[in-house]
This record gives sequence, C-alpha cells and structure tokens, in this order.
Amino acid sequence: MTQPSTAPPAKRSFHLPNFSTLGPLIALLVACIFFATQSDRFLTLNTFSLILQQASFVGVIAIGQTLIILTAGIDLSCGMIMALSSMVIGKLAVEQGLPVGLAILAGFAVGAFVGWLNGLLITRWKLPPFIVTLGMYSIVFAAVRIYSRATSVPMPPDGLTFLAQRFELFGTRFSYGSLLMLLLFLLTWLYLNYTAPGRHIYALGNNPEAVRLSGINNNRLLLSVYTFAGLLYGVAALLLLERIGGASPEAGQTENLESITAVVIGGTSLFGGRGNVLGTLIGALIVGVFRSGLTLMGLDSVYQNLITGILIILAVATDQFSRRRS
Amino acid sequence: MTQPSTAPPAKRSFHLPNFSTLGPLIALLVACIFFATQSDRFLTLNTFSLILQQASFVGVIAIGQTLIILTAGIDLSCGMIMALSSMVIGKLAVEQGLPVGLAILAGFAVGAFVGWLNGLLITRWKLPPFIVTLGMYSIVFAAVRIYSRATSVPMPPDGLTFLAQRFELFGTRFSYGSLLMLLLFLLTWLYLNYTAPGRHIYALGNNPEAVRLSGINNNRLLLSVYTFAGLLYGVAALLLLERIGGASPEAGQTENLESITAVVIGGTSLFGGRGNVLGTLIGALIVGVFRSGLTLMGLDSVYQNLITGILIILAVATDQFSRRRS
Amino acid sequence: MSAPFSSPGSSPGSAAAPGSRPLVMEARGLVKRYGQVVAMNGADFELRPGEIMAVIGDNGAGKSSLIKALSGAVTPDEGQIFLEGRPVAFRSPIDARREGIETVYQDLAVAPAMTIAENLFLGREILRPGPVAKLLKLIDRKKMLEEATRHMQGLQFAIKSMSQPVETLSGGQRQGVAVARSAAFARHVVIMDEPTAALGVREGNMVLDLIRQVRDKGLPVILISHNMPHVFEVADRIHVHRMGRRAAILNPKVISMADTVSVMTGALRPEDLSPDMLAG
Amino acid sequence: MSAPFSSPGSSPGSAAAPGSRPLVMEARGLVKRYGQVVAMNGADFELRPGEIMAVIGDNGAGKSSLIKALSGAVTPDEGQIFLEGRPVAFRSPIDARREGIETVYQDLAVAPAMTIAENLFLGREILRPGPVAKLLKLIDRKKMLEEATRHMQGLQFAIKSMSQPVETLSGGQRQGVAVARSAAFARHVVIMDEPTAALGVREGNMVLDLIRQVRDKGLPVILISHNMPHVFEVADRIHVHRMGRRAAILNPKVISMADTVSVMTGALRPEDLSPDMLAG
Amino acid sequence: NQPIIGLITKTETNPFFVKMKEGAQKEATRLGAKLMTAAGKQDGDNAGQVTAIENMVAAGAKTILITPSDSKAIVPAIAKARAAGVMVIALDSPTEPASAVDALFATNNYQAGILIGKWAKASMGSKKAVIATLDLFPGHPVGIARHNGFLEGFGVKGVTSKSPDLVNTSVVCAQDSFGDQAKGQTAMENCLQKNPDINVVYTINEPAAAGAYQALKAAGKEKDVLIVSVDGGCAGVRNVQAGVIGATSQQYPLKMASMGVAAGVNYAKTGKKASGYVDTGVALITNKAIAGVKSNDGKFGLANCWGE
Ligand SMILES: Nc1ncnc2c1ncn2[C@@H]1O[C@H](COP(=O)(O)OP(=O)(O)OP(=O)(O)O)[C@@H](O)[C@H]1O
Ligand SMILES: Nc1ncnc2c1ncn2[C@@H]1O[C@H](COP(=O)(O)OP(=O)(O)OP(=O)(O)O)[C@@H](O)[C@H]1O
Ligand SMILES: [Mg+2]
Ligand SMILES: [Mg+2]
Repeated sequence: MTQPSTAPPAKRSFHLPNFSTLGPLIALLVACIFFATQSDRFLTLNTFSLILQQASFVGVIAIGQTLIILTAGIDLSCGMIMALSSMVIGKLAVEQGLPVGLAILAGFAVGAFVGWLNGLLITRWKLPPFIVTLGMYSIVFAAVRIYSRATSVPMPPDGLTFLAQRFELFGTRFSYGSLLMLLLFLLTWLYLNYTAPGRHIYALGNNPEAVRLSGINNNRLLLSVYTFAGLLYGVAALLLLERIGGASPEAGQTENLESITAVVIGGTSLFGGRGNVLGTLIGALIVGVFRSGLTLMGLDSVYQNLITGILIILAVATDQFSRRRS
Repeated sequence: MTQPSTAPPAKRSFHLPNFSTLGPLIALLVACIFFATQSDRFLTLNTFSLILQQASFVGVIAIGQTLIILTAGIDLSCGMIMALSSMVIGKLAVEQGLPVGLAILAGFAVGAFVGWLNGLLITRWKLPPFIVTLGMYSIVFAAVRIYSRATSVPMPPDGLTFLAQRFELFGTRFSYGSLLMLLLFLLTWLYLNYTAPGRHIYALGNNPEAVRLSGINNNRLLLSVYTFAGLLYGVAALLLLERIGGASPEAGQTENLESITAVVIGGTSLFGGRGNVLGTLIGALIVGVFRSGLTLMGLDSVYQNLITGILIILAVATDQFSRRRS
Repeated sequence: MSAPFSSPGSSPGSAAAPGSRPLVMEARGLVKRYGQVVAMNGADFELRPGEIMAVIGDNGAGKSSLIKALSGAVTPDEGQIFLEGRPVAFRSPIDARREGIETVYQDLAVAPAMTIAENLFLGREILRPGPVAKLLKLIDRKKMLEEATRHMQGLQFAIKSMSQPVETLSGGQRQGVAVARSAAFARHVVIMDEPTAALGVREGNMVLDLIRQVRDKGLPVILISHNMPHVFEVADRIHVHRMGRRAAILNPKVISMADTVSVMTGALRPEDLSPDMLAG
Repeated sequence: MSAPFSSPGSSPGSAAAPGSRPLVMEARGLVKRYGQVVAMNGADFELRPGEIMAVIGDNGAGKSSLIKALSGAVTPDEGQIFLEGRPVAFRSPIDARREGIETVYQDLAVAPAMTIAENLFLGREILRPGPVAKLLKLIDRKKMLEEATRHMQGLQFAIKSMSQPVETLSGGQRQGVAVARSAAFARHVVIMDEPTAALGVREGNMVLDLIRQVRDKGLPVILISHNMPHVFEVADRIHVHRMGRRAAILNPKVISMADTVSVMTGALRPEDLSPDMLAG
Repeated sequence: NQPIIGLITKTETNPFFVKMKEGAQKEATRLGAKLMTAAGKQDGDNAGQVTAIENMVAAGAKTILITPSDSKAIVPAIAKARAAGVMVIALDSPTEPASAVDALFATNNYQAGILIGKWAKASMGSKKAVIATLDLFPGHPVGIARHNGFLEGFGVKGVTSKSPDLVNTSVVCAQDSFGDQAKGQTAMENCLQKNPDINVVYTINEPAAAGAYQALKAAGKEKDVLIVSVDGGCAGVRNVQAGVIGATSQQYPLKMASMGVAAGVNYAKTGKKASGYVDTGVALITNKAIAGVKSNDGKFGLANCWGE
C-alpha cells in the first residue's frame, strides 16, 4: 500500500512465523466439531457440499486477493469486477445471443482488463492500491448500473447449463463450481511455491527493494498479478452465474471485505510477503461453516452476527496460540 | 496488522516521502476551483459551512482511525462504536431521563470501553487488528440492534439543544459540531507532534522493535491508542446526534471505509509510522467537496459514483505528483 | 596500558581481584534454541565492575544471542542471569533498562522515518519545564536538538542537521546514532554489539575513545567486535565465544592477536594455553 | 604481490598500462543531491580491466551513493557513466544486471522471510529441464539447494540448512549470503559495498580470498571497505573518496596505511604526496 | 416435531424488516412453530439471500418467507428450494416473474407512491411545485416503484408503473439516501444548496424523511416544505402527528409476516400451499386530510403502526 518507491520493509522476527496452514486448520476442525455436537444435520456430506458451493465464488475471488495481499497490496474492487464480468457474460449470452463460450471469454477479458487497469495506476502513477481499487470500485459500480440499466439478466434454462451440472460422490451432489474452486486453489498454490514468478511475488511483498535490486522488473510483476487477479474475478463471475442462475446488478458489494477476511483468517499478513493461499481456502471455509452451522442451530440472525464476530476472533486466536506452541 | 511479535519493518527509501499536507491541499484546491467554475453556488460560505458540518462526525472518527493506522493497525469497528455510543446517550437521556451530561459521559465511557476491548485483544492475544475490529464490528452491530430493539430514539426538542446551536460568522451559520471537529484535529496534531507519547505512536508504526528495545511499553501505548480512539468515536456519536437529531439503529455501517479513505487520501501510509492527521482533515473535506460539488452540478447519482471514483484516484495522483516535484 | 601478568582487568576503573567486589553481571548455563538451531548452548558470562569486556567469536557463534539475553531482548530457554549477585529474570528490554543497562543492537533498532534527535531520545524525551508540561509530556524540541548535537559532536560525524530522518543517513552515520544513544544514557552497564562495524577509521577511533570514557566514568562495557585491533586496543578481558558457549576468557595484555584468533576459530584449545594467558 | 613502482595494477588478471585497453567503467562528474544534502559532488571514477579497485572514505563521504549510481540503483542528477567506453544511462538495476554488473549493497538487499537458497537465486532461479518446465518457469528446488550449499561452502559459514529463512541468520551470516550471490553470478564487474563489515576474522579472510578468485577469473572488482588491512591486502589501486568526490587514486604498493588514512581524513593533501604514491 | 419456517429479510438493520421479524416470531410462538431468520448484508445482497435459502432448506425448513433483494436473480434459488418441496412465499416485494413463488403477501409500492403523490399535488393547490426526491439507491425496484408512483400521483405526464427506471422529469434534485437518516440529511442539504426553492420532498422512507426535516430545519425552511414518505412505522406516524412529515403511506409488515407464518403452519399441518397475491393493503396517513384523497388520521396510524 506504500508507494513502490519507498523501500524495503526488512522485517525480522525472533519468534519465527509459522507459514503452515496448521493453525487455521485446527480452528476449522474445532468449529466443525462444535457444530456437529449442536446439530445432527451438520456432519453430513450434504452440508459439506453446500458449504463448498457457497464458498465457491468468494473463494475464487480470495485467491486473487491473496496474490495481491502477498505483494503488500489490497483490492477493494474485486467483487465489483466480478459483478461486471457476470453482467457482460449474461448480457452477451442471453440478450445478444452470442455463443456461450465467446460470452465467457469476453467476461474473462473484461475482468482481466479492469485488473490490468488497477495494476497500471498502481505501478505507473505509484498510487496506493487502497485508493486505486476504492476508486475503481465506484467506477465499476456505476458501469455495472449503466450497462445493466439496473436490471438483472436471468439465465435461460438452457443457456449455461453445463455450469449447473452436478456430479455425484458418495450419494451427494457436488457442483462443478466447487471443484473448479478447489482446483484453482491447488494450481495457485503450486504456482506460488514451485515457479520463479510465484516466489518473486513473495519476495516482492517481503522486500520490494531487494527484488528491484536483484534485477526483477517490479512493475511488470505487479501488473501481471493485478491482471491475473482480474481474470480470477472473471472466473468467479462464472461461478456466481452458476450459483444464482443470473447476473444481478446488485452483486459484488460485500465480496471485498469477505475475501480479505478469508485471507487474514488464513494467516496471510496484510503487510505482504508472508502467507499461504491454502490458508485462504480454510479461511473461506471457516466463514462458511460458521454461517451454515449457526443457521442449523436455528439462531436468530442478530445473534448469528454476534456469535460470528466472537467466533472469527476466536478462530484467529486459536491459530495464534497453536503457532506459539509450536 | 501483523502480530506485534514479528518485528521491525526497517523501511528505507531513496525518494524521501514528504510528510507535509501540501499534496492533499493542492488536490483540495484544484477540486474547489473546478467546482467553482461549474456552479456559482459552490463558492459560498454557506456551502463551506455545510461541507464542514457533513464532514464533522466522519472527521472525528477519522482522527481515531489516523492514530490507529499510524501504529500500523486498522479499525473496522469505528462506525459501529459510534452508533452504540449514540444509542446509549439517546436512550439514557430520553428514555431513562438521565441528566444530559451524565448520559453523554456514559456514551463516552461505552465508546472508550469497546476501544479498550479492541486494544486488549490486539495486545494480549497478539491478534491482527483487522480481525479483531472486524469481529468487534459484528458484535457491536448485534449489540446495537438488541439494545435499541431496532427503533430510533428521537431527541426531545429541548433535550440536547445546546448541541444544535449554531453561531454566525460573516452572515453564515456554522455548527458547534464543525468547530469541535476542527478543534480536535488541531489538538491531536499538537499531541502527535509535541508530546512524548505522540512521537512514540509514530515510532511504534515505524519500527515496533525499536520502540520495544528502547524500553517503551508497546502494549500499553497501543492499548491507550485504541481506548482513546474509542473515546473519539463517542465524541463522534455526540456530533451524529447533533446532526441527525436522534439516535438511529442503522447508523455506523459505512464510516469505517469512509474514515480510512480520508486517512489515505490525506497521505498517511497504511503501513504505519508515516503521515499527518491534518492531511486526514483535508482528505475528509475532499470527499465532502466532491459530494457537494457533484450534486450542485446536478449529476445523476449513478454518474456521481463514476466521477467520485475517478476524482478520488486523481486527488491522490495530484498528491503523488506534487511530492515527486518537490 | 601494560599490566602485570597476574592481575587481569588492571585498567583504572576496573576494580580488584575476583571475589572482592561482586560481579556486575553474571550468566550461568544459558540455552536458547530456535527450532533445531541452538544459538546458545550452556553459555556462561561474567562482567566485573568498571571493566571493558570484549566478546569475540565466529559468525553465528551466538554472541548476539548472548547479549540479547543479557539485555532482556530475548528470554533464554534455560539458565540464570545475576545482576550484582541477585538473580534477575528480564522479561523485556524495559526491565533491563530499568536496571540502567543500555544496549546498541547489531541491527540498530532505530525508527527510520524519525529524526536523529528523536531517535536519540526515544523513550526518554526531554520535557519542557513546568508541571503542566510534565503532565502533558510536552517535549522540548529545541533542547533535544541542542543536546543531540552535543552528543553527536563527540563522535565527529559529518551530519548536518539533527532533524534529518535517520533513513537519510549513510550506514556508518546510522551506527553512530545508536552508539551515541547508549553512551549518553547508560547508568549501569553498556552493551555494544559491533558498534564499529560500519565505521570509518576516524569514526571507529572516536567510538573507541567513547568506550574508554564510559569505562572511566566507572561503568563496565561489553563490547562485541570482529575487529581484533580494536579489541586489543581497549579490552581488559576477552570472552571467546565458540559454538554457542564460552570457550575461554583471555588476557589481552599477555596473549597475542594471532593466538586469540586461533582460540576463536578452534585451532588452539584453551587447555593448551599457558595459564597467564587466561584471565581469571 | 610486490610490484614495480611505475606499473599500477600489476596482479595477474589486471592488464596493461592506461590507454592500452579501455576502462571497464568510468564516471565523470557525478552529482546527486538529496534536498540540501549533496551526496555526490562531481565524483569521478574509473575501473580498469581485471583490477581490484578499493574505495575508501569517511562515513557519509558518498561511497555508497557512488556505487549505487554505478549499479543503477540511483540515477545521478548530473554526470555521465561509461561502460567499456560507451556512455550508458542505467535507469534501474535491471539495466546494470543486464550488463553483467553484480552488486552487494551495504544494506544487504535480501528478502528476510525467504530461504537462503531463494535469496541466492532471486531473479535467476534454476529451472527444471524440459520445455514445459521452462515455459511454466518451474523451479528446481533440489538443484537450487545443492548449488546454494556449494556456493556457501566456499565461505565456510556454519549454516546448517540452505532452506532456513534469511531472517534467522546472524548478522555476519546474512552478509555472507549477499557476498556469495554477487560472486556467483557476475559476468562483467563485481561491486561490493563493505562486504566484510559484519564478518568474523576467518569469514572475512574467506571473502578476501573470494574477491581474489573473482579477479583471477578476469573480472574487475570494486571493493568499498573501512578495513584498511583488508584493503591493503587485496587492492590494486585505492580510490579515496572525500566529501562527495574523488580526492585521489593511491597505489597501495607504495603508500603506507597511515598516509592513506591521512589522505582520507584530509590531514594530508594529495598534492603533497610523492607522484609514485598516486596510481595513474 | 415443530414445523420449521424460515424468514429471509433484505437487511438486518432496517426497522421495517426487524419488525417484520418480530411479528413473525410472535406468530410462530403462538402457533408452536420454529422460526429461523437470516438477512442479506445490505439491500441488494442477493448472494447472501441465496445462501440463506440453501442453509434453511438444509436445516429442514418446509416454508420459506422471503423479501427478495433482487427480484429476478433470486428466482433460480427459489426454484431449487421449491423443487425440494419447500413452499416459498414472497413478502413485501414480488419476484419477477411473480409466478416464481407460491404466493405473494405484499403492499403495492407503486400504489403507496401514488397515494402520497396525489395528496401532495392536492395540498400544493395552485402553488408551483419544486420537487426533490430522496431515493433508495440506483436501480432498486422498490425505490423505483415508490418514486415513479409518487410522480404519477403528482400528475407528472408519461410515468407509468411500467417505466423501468427512475423518471426524473420535473424533479430538480434526485439524490440517494440509502433509506438512512444521516445520508438523507446530507442529500437534502446538498439539494437545498442546488435549489433553495425546493418545496416538495419525496422520501423513500421515514428515516430519510427525518433526515430531510433536519436539513430543512437547519436552513429555516421546515415550515415551507412539504415532506411525504412511505412506511407507516410508529416513529414515522408520530412525525406525521408532529407535522414533520406531511403524509405517509402506511404498510403492514406485521400482517405480511403473521400471514406468512400462518400459511407455513397450515402447509405443515395440511399439506396445502398458499397461492396467489394477497395485498396487505396500504393506507394514507395524514393529519391534513384533503378533499378528494382518501386518508386516515394519525390516531388510526398509531393504532396500526409497526414498531414502537
Ligand atoms: N530468530 C532466530 N531464529 C532462528 N535462528 C536464529 C535466530 N536468531 C539467531 N539464530 C541463529 O542462532 C545462531 C547464533 O546467532 P547470533 O546472531 O547470536 O550469532 P552472532 O555470534 O551474533 O553472529 P554474528 O557475528 O554474525 O553477528 C545463528 O546460527 C543464527 O542462525
Ligand atoms: N536517501 C537519502 N536521502 C537523503 N540523504 C541521503 C540519502 N542517502 C544518502 N544520503 C546522504 O548522502 C551522504 C552520503 O551517503 P552515503 O551512503 O553515500 O555515504 P557512505 O560514504 O557510503 O558512508 P558509510 O561509510 O557510512 O556507508 C550522507 O550524508 C547521507 O546522509
Ligand atoms: Mg551478531
Ligand atoms: Mg555506505
């Protein structure tokens, strides 16, 4: 969030941070066990499949958010970019009658383009990511409204059917969307850990000056991260369309905070350079488990808010304590 | 936002950051000149008084937010704490019939208490401020709903009248609330620049390890910052009551983003340790000027969103460029 | 500064033979593990009143870890620290500061965006006179700038203004700030972890002078350094650290620089030294 | 390594007299201002093929600023840099790297949370074989660890594992990582800003050896150091920097250490030296 | 074995929905049913409502009552729930198409707008009206229905219930208030800056109206400006009696909720689903009755208001 020109946060620590996803995982398990004792409907594959589905598009957004936060940035426009992409896909496929494949490609391109625009403003003008993406949020918000004329576009039942398909596993139906999300998490994890540009993303968040001095083009790297994140928001748009069966002009307003929450619960530092994208997956699932478990317990929605607040703090505290132990 | 245990971000820069508020000020002036050419109603004392009034409670919240961001933290619960305080003051004064002064004190105490709770979780359990205050947002949100039973409390016309008074200056009526906000900005600026604890706040955000090693009690300092910020949110509650003439259970939901925006536009780094609270004042005013100016131009609200997004980016870009010049 | 064989620690300020006055600082069997790495492995340490005790050793031997334990910056896993004979357990640098122990850390704990003067006085700002000012903790900027200039003048760094942010200083100038800070405020013990590493010839000698001045005020100094000429110039005794523990305490008045290096690198075993080379 | 008076730069790799082969690097009139501070004030510089050029000077003299300009890390306000005779304008360290210039910066540009191996290979990771791996830029972790061990072995730091994060290393070990990196990858010029400052006696000597090896491969080395014995041990010529500019180039084969220090501190004017002490 | 009934509101904060929830809770307790509640994060949060539907179906709800945030986008999720044998009733606002749910218990928002529009027109008499509107936020169907209904009632030409978007003919200042008091006040202040002659203010709901009144009072104009609103909450009705609001269209969220719960219990007992559109009614509340516009006074309003 600083200007790339001000340089290396050469952080040091005596207590070694533990990058494993063990902490969040423990919190997730504890939450599951707790809810299982509260409702016998909780510990079913069905619930599990549902939580995965519900986490799917925020999860994919959170992948992009993780990449950006690893570079010590932040993206407030993520949900809106998704909304725009979904509107583009919906409009083109349904109203313009474009082939579905082409419409999807156009949606992806729009997502990547807006992401690229974010990256351009951040790298060229050296603006703080917070401001650029906040401004972009407003701009894309207006664009969605103007483009959609504030009307949602329902999917025709035979339009994107392939998306709505489910597959059976142990008698439970899972959505391809959940599968895609899991796959993207895995691929991103591999990318971050086993490719050179992946490692550079960590280094960039860790000490941008070191990256610059080692002859890597910081700006190009950052630009590619924001563009790729935009592409991921396009993929999230697809999952959103699958999930709610239509493009809504009201979508995308809360996903920024939700995705950042998943990232931080997952143990990634908002200061960049430290974290793990699989932690983000667990973070997204933890939020889903709370929501689903509390609903199953039949709690009044106001009290759900109360308890969710407490549980989020406890989940991260569990993580902290488990790190301090190890 | 990291765990205080992981240590010193010993940032260095070759291009010296310029801490003056010159950049934001230029952006503010440019915006004012632009709107003055667009509407002859803009350049009036009346408009100015109104913008000040509208900025008043978000402005006071943004003071607390600046202090917290200077320590490399963040507060998402600020608006909600204000809502709770205003509800407490309203309920006690109107429904319980407590003397107004006592009710206000109780409101301040509640604000400071919740702030202290934030600080406690952050310092004792070493949790990231993002998570603690996000959780606190949900908790206080629920508390406000339960406590207010979702009903707003109107001020009796003779209840907090002293608050609603205006004073005349050059034929324009200014509210005491605006005055209070300006005063608080000035005092905080003096505090940050001319007292030992004020300087420690900067140092803490700059290099927490250096502060720890120099024998300052980091935790106590952080705790006092969060508590003081909570108290400021209590003061903001008073201004809110003055402004809208009653306590609303729906208040406080957007002030976190708004105050962070004012802080960042004002040139304070989200990484802590660098910034100026007077910049925050200018940041808050810039947002008010945009809103007021665009309305005067008679723009449709969708387009207002679009333009606001662009203007926020341009405002910070102006700031950046003016720094690079100097 | 030559001294009789049998009397180690013979410089003006340093007092008497072992036993007569209690040790200022003592550590027994300190252990610190980081995962598999053992930074300290049963390290002992002692410091007599008014002496300059040099600590030398290979990179990674555990010198910084030792002094971090002595200054409260890290808590050892095992072992005991004594101050003036009483056992102490520093839980934070605040505790050590309270005992008057001042430390220059190797990674120079400074706040880069703040000015030199502010860094010098961080945590003990000069306040304006008057009870109101004391209550509000109003700082006296002018006085701080003056005092800072005075403190830094002694070291003769070519620094223009004390209101310059530390991040604009050169590597050596930054080190000068950290050194000046510790020397100015110590009341009991001064610990310096490689204070001359980044310094030029002239500036390094200034710091050595400063160290002697501190000793002459009666305060003992712990000096970690890789610079053998510097060590031999000022040290009363030399603590050799090897693989996480004390290998020997040498007498620089007797032993040669080459032999010292041999002990340090393990080429020479302390047992094989003549007894007078060892400092009691 | 004694040499005839008239032939400066007489070590094996270094070639010929001035003029016969073009200068590898040359700078003329470099100026860099930071607000009121003038870090470089018309600084000149030259580097001959295959020589070790030491750069010495007081703290804050502008040495780091000079080499930052030579390595593209800062852009000078005025002046010109030549590489093999052609004028170059480095706009970033990428440009300098592309020319085969490797630099160890004084503030050790490392990513603290990343492992030693990753830091060593940052920006030029070893990729797995095969076209797919090349396309995806898949890194070969095993090979990188092995290579890292090999590079670091030469310096004999007692580091257990190359997959340790750099932030867990001691000050000297960290410096070792930065030095090993530059030596391993240079193809044209190696620049080292105080590479031995935090090193122990043994490790420091290892680095001096390494510098000689680099020179023997035919690569010229720019060595900034405050350690006069080190400088005199390896340097072919000594560039003395004073108040933002070059004061003189000295011949270490002729001039004494004490005189050198005098020139550096300004006690002795270069004009007053005998001509043979100046290196052409 | 209690029947489980789910209630999904647009938000957690709007008193209208909070009271709806309380009404449903009371009725559920009376009839021995178990009520589950959920809400979107904010108005327009369709994804949150979809999630709530899924979780309630998973939790065994047999009836789901929903105030759809996005009338179109919610349809597929409702279809899935109905396919699982759940009866879905829309409350307050319809889905598009209306047939997507089993039944709709709602007020006609367009009608609510027409009522206050007619009243305002009649009250102004021959005076020239300068109109400001404090709307919900861009593109919200309820906001559009009330706003356009108000204009039609006011006699603005060319507005019909079919107009897809906010019509702004003869409106000098249209601002978003998000139905929030503080934001309503800011919007009103800015409108007054733009045109100090404003004398009719339409507001999306009563909190926004209260905000508008604050702004007018600060400008010393509260006596000269007519404020009309929609909702009929008790606080709003009291404001009508106090002369803050000229007239408001009262709605009956408690009625919607209790009817919905009763239908749910009935479905659980008899297996018979509710169907069709039940208009829960809207009444104009004002203390300044005007000939030709049917209205009720504040006393009636207070007796029938929701909230406290
Ligand atoms: N926070 C830490 N986490 C893990 N290992 C550590 C940590 N701090 C120090 N170590 C390890 O402990 C050992 C001793 O480190 P220390 O800094 O005490 O050495 P030193 O003697 O001061 O070395 P130098 O002369 O290079 O400064 C080293 O091997 C180092 O890698
Ligand atoms: N980014 C900067 N902003 C302002 N001043 C700077 C900056 N960088 C360096 N300087 C100033 O320029 C001068 C030269 O600094 P430089 O780092 O080049 O010195 P040096 O010769 O390397 O010293 P040392 O031996 O202590 O490392 C110093 O006075 C320093 O304060
Ligand atoms: Mg050390
Ligand atoms: Mg330097």
